[in-house]
Amino acid sequence: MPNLDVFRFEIGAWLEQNCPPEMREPVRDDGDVCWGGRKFKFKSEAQKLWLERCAAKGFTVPDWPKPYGGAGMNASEVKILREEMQRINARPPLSSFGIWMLGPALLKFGTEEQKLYYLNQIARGEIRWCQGYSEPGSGSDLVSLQTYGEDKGDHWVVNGQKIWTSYADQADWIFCLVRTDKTNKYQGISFLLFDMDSPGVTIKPILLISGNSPFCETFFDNVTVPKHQIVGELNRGWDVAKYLLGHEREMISGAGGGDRLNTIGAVAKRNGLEDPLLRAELAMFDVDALAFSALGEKFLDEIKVGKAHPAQPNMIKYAGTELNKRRHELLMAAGGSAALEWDSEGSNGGSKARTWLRTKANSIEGGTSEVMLNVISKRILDLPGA
Amino acid sequence: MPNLDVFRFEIGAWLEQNCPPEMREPVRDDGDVCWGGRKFKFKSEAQKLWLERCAAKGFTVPDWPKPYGGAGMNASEVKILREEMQRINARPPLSSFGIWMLGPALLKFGTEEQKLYYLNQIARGEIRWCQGYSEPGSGSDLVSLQTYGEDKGDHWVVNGQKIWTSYADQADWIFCLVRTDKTNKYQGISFLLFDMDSPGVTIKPILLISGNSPFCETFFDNVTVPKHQIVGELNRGWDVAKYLLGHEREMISGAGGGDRLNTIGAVAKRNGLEDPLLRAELAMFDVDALAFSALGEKFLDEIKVGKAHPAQPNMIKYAGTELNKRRHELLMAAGGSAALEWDSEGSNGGSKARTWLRTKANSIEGGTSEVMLNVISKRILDLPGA
Amino acid sequence: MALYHTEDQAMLADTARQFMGEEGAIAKQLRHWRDKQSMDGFGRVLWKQFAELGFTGILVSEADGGLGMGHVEAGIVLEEIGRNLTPSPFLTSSVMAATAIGAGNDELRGRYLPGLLAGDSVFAMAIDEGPKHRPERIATRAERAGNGFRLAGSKTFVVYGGSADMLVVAARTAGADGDQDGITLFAVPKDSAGLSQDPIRLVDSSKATHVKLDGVQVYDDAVIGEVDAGRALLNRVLNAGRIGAAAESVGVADGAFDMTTTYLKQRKQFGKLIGEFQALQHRAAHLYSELEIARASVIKAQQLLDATACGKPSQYADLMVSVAKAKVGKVASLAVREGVQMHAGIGMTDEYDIGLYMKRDRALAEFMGDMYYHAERVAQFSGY
Amino acid sequence: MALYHTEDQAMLADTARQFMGEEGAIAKQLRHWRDKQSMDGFGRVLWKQFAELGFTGILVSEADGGLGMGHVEAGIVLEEIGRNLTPSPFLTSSVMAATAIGAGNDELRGRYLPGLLAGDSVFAMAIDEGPKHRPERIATRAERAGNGFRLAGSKTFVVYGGSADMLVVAARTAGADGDQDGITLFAVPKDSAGLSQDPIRLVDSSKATHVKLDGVQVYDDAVIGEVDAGRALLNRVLNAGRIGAAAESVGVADGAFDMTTTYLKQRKQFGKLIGEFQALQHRAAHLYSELEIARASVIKAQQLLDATACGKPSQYADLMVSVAKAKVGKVASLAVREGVQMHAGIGMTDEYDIGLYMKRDRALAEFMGDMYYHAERVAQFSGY
Repeated sequence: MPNLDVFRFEIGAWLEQNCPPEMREPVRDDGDVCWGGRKFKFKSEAQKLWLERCAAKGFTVPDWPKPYGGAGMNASEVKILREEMQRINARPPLSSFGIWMLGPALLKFGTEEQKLYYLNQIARGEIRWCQGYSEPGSGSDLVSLQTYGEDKGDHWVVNGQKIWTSYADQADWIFCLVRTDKTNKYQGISFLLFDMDSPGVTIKPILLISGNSPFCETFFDNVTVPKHQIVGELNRGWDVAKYLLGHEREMISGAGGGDRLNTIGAVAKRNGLEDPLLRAELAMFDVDALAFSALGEKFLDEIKVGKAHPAQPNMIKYAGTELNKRRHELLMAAGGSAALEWDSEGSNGGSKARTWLRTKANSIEGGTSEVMLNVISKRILDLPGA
Repeated sequence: MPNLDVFRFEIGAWLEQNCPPEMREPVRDDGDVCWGGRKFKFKSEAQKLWLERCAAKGFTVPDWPKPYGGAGMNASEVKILREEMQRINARPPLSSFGIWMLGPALLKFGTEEQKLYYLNQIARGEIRWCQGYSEPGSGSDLVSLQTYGEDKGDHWVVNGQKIWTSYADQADWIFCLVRTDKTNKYQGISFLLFDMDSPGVTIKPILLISGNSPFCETFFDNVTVPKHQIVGELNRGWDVAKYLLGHEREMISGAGGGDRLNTIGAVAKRNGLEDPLLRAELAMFDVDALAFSALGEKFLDEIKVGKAHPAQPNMIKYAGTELNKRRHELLMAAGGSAALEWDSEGSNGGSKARTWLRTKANSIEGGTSEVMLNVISKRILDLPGA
Repeated sequence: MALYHTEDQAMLADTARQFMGEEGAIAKQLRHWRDKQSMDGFGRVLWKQFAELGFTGILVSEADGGLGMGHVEAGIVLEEIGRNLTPSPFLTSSVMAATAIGAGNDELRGRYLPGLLAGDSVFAMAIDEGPKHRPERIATRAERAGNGFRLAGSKTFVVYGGSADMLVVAARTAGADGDQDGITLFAVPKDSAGLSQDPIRLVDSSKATHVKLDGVQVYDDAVIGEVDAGRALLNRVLNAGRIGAAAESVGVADGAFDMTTTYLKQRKQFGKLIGEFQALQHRAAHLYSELEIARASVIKAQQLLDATACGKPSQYADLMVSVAKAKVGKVASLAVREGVQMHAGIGMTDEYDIGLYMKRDRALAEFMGDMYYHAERVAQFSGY
Repeated sequence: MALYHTEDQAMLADTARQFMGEEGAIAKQLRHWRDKQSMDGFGRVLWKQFAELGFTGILVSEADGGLGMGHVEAGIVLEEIGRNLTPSPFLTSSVMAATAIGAGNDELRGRYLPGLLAGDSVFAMAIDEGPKHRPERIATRAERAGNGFRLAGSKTFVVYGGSADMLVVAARTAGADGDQDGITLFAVPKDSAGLSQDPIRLVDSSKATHVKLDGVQVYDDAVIGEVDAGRALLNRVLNAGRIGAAAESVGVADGAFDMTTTYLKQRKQFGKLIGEFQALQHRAAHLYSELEIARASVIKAQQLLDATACGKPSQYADLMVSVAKAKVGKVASLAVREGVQMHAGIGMTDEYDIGLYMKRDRALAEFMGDMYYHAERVAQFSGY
């Protein structure tokens, strides 16, 4: 494929010329990640420049069509872009729920106006999105949600409460499941978009066991949402949400992969690894992690050609998140008492312990492991009554 | 307690004088176990003598009352007898389902006539018993059983089929659950005793994956059972069966205990143990096994003073059988290709592999692990709907 | 000895359970001192109450004014501490340091035990020297100097070191790092010149320090037990700390398990109580079984230690201490992980207590050797 | 290379699945030969059919009359063999021995490959020397003698050794037991003087032997590859055997899993299909996930081996082969254990096939190194 070789050369050359040296350093903490949005403070001029340059080329969403802010690349081209970025250690120019979750749903369910309007802003990192799914009392059980949008002709008036809204305090807009028909449990929910600065929206961060607050409680008190801000059909928001959850599960599941050059045992070794039984556990883990990374690769290959079972992301999400939890249990054990430090000189703000605690949410957010196993039982194994 | 010291001295002296030297050798295979019964062939004169001497003293069932063939010992005395027998490595004079299972049920539910008649024969090893509970189609679900006893005035006529009847082909009598009321699922089952030589009883051994046939299918075709051969009340056989299952679970659960002087790692070491990761697994297993043996000890202590939860045997059965299966998985791994031998010189008739396969039944017979977990959920944890 | 509590022990358990459930409750102690960012990390008033109830004297001989009880009784208190996540220096002072000091001469015991018994003093243990527990190798050196010794080295994970009046330091007076012999225990007052401590708050909000010993001069009267022959005493102290930590972990696991089964009976999803879901029932039942086994291993080890307390060391007791610490380490970790997962979202919030159990479990798992360390010892004791 | 089968590979899979499902079915092969107490333990007619379908030539180069395919294709056949528990010398002869012989000179290839391709010959591998797989240490010696070598030593777990026309023997021509260098592979005809075999039936009803080499004289033409420098070739042969056994295990696990999920949909207890019980559903779903991961690791390793087949050895390929063998070992064992447990009573009977899967899994797990051996290699490759 000579064309792809030329393409690789061109991409490589562009990256060399345009990626600032500071953006080729490893990401050290969350401040190094560019999340975009109205409230985002760039950490450096280089971070801002890198986003702008990539957005101008469509490289923040390379597989999206050009009219929507993408570069219109096919799967092979995207892979080359990714490989070339890895080669020079370039940081991702933009991380965003808009790209990972809402974007794919809009591409599938949005109107042409919505696509042009929202996708371009997402691609340029101008809107940061949060997700309004869970409610108190309905964690895994999304269809029981209560937040209600009353029909007022050209708009809805939304009242209710969401929980586990990721970074709601930093988000500009929300994509939100709202009940629009109280008589139909499954087909009475719509998928609405609205501005978090709308009157009546209140946000309260939730303090987590990790000491951070990545999630919020979000309250809606007579929030007005114009009718054109619905995605998909009225009362069929569940279809959009399920499609989007699939993407979320793929994303979260990515966390479990093993890096073949950097097995957990090799990491632990750097701090000394004298317990033979801990070493044994690490080796057993590395087998699982390396095998899982082959699964991840296989899944990406299969999905490109439509060979993957549509429920496969649930399996990957389950296995990947459980693996990641185990990884951090073992890293804590390998770190010993030093990893217990929460607040001390030299513990980098207790980062090991906080990360460990953070991973416990992996198997809860985006569908619990139990729900994933239910889905596998039903949709893949076709077990009775599942 | 000076009395007990005297008691210990007397017991010790009797054992020294009466236990033949051949009966102080370790049990090497099932032929060395004395099961008693009409069909039993003693392997040696010493085996026969040892049974007769112990039976005469009531030592085959030391805690049973003297009129029923026991020695009327209290718990402390039984413990001393056991310890003294262990001290000289004496083999148990008699092993029998009559002692472990039916006996305790008869002591609780039997009439005085039944006790005098059956218990004495059990104590002397004259009747070998088998258990007729499971039926095809009702494995864990005992209440769905179909074998039916039709009331004919002074006797029942029993028709039906049992499965998993342990050693039915070697047994003299059966204790059997039989439906005597078709209108009441739970309270329509009676607990009957009858002779396996009765006309209409047919026995067909089941070949197992281990290559042995410890279980049979048993067919009843118009078998006559006199009315006085019922244990407990009519249609309340379930109470007797449940009581007896508790004893069976205790017995099976005993299999999982770890011997502190003989950890599995120490056993494996004798054949060389060069894989550090296998060694690690053995160490983790030995922790579990040694901790489990503490539980067994604690349970026996507690049961003596009525402190144990009545459903605790289910837990011990679950944990002990799962542990024993794991033990033999590890022994197979430690044994390597030599343990795979089924039929060869030097593999002792494939005993390692056959024993390994045999252990797989531990978590099925006497109530599956799944049923044990259900019982714990319901009776100990009081979980809803369990 | 039967493997359950005697009547006296059952009474002590009732007292401890009631006291800790009221005075030592999570909101009253752990959250209170944590949110205050307290320097001690525990309450001095509560510590006095421990003394008033006699808890501080459980492992102190009656001749020295204590109760002369054993590890079973200390474990009873620790289990309630674990259940309520009550921060206190009980384990380090009243269990480990008391075991060490109890082996000292009359003068040393007279110097330290009254303060301990009265709940006025706090003692800390300076044993570990790296991130993992490895007391077979001690590099901190104490060299003869003047009328005593000069100590040099560094110690890690010194729990409540910052609040302690005195630190029990394991140091090498002879031989090389890995030698069995040549160990001596020292009672080093907190304000000794050359002793410095870096304060740390741990994941469970307890406090610890890194200790530097930069030529700390102590006199002969600081020696606890015999010079060069302190390994046996150190092992007794370690056994006390290990089985104590295991007992506390049983309480932690039990507390987490109780919270979780309660939640299973309250929380509804998909129109059912989540405790009705058989997959969760079986996981809960399995966890229950494991907890019972862990609990049995702890009381077995406690009784063995008590049976040999002042006599010769018993390898069976050593073995069962490691079995118990390893088993509890494994099971308590399962209990808190299942606890958080079954609580799902709210389990991740600081507002709910289940996450606090997970944090405390992690610190206890590491304290005095984790399951890998102790399972390794089991293998070595068994000759493989 | 995408991690799924190409169209050609998918066609091969269809052929293999249909053929093995019909001709290689359990009742027709495994049970038949087992119940006959057959000396071979497999069917010679079936072996000819393997040849007719070209299976025997998958790893033989086109120049030598084979198909010149790779480990992915060999794995496709092996997976179907596993699913049907079909006894055959395919893994030892057509995968391992073929890899060895393929590296021999023209004369040697000409001597052995036609018989292999035609399904007339059977070859066996004599590598292990003790109950555990440990090919880093080879003690069997081959000393220069006359126009060749004299072999002395013993070999274990020589699968189908009794049926083999020739044994590929790994022996030491120089150095000490644990040396990397000094290994040579020899093609030793079955009827060589001094070669004796003790026959064994294994738990899975397959046949193997213990081999004694008591001064067996071979000539220079028995050497496969280079003298003293056979380690690299041996590693290629081992990789072929390991990934082959892993592929077969995936088939075994898959077969057991299919039987089990089918049973879950048929068997009733307590008035419900047992597949309705959530606890069993979750265990089945977990097992499914693990199986998918194991399968992915196998195809990844196969592709890496094929990419480096005739070129330089790749440590990444070696690593992934061990990852796959270890992962499959773990998962297939879980699959057969869950299979037997979920079948409950009937799972214990010889009449039902699920127990046969458990037996075959056990033998495959041991063959060419178990999960402990391979996880250890993963650790060593990773530098810890």
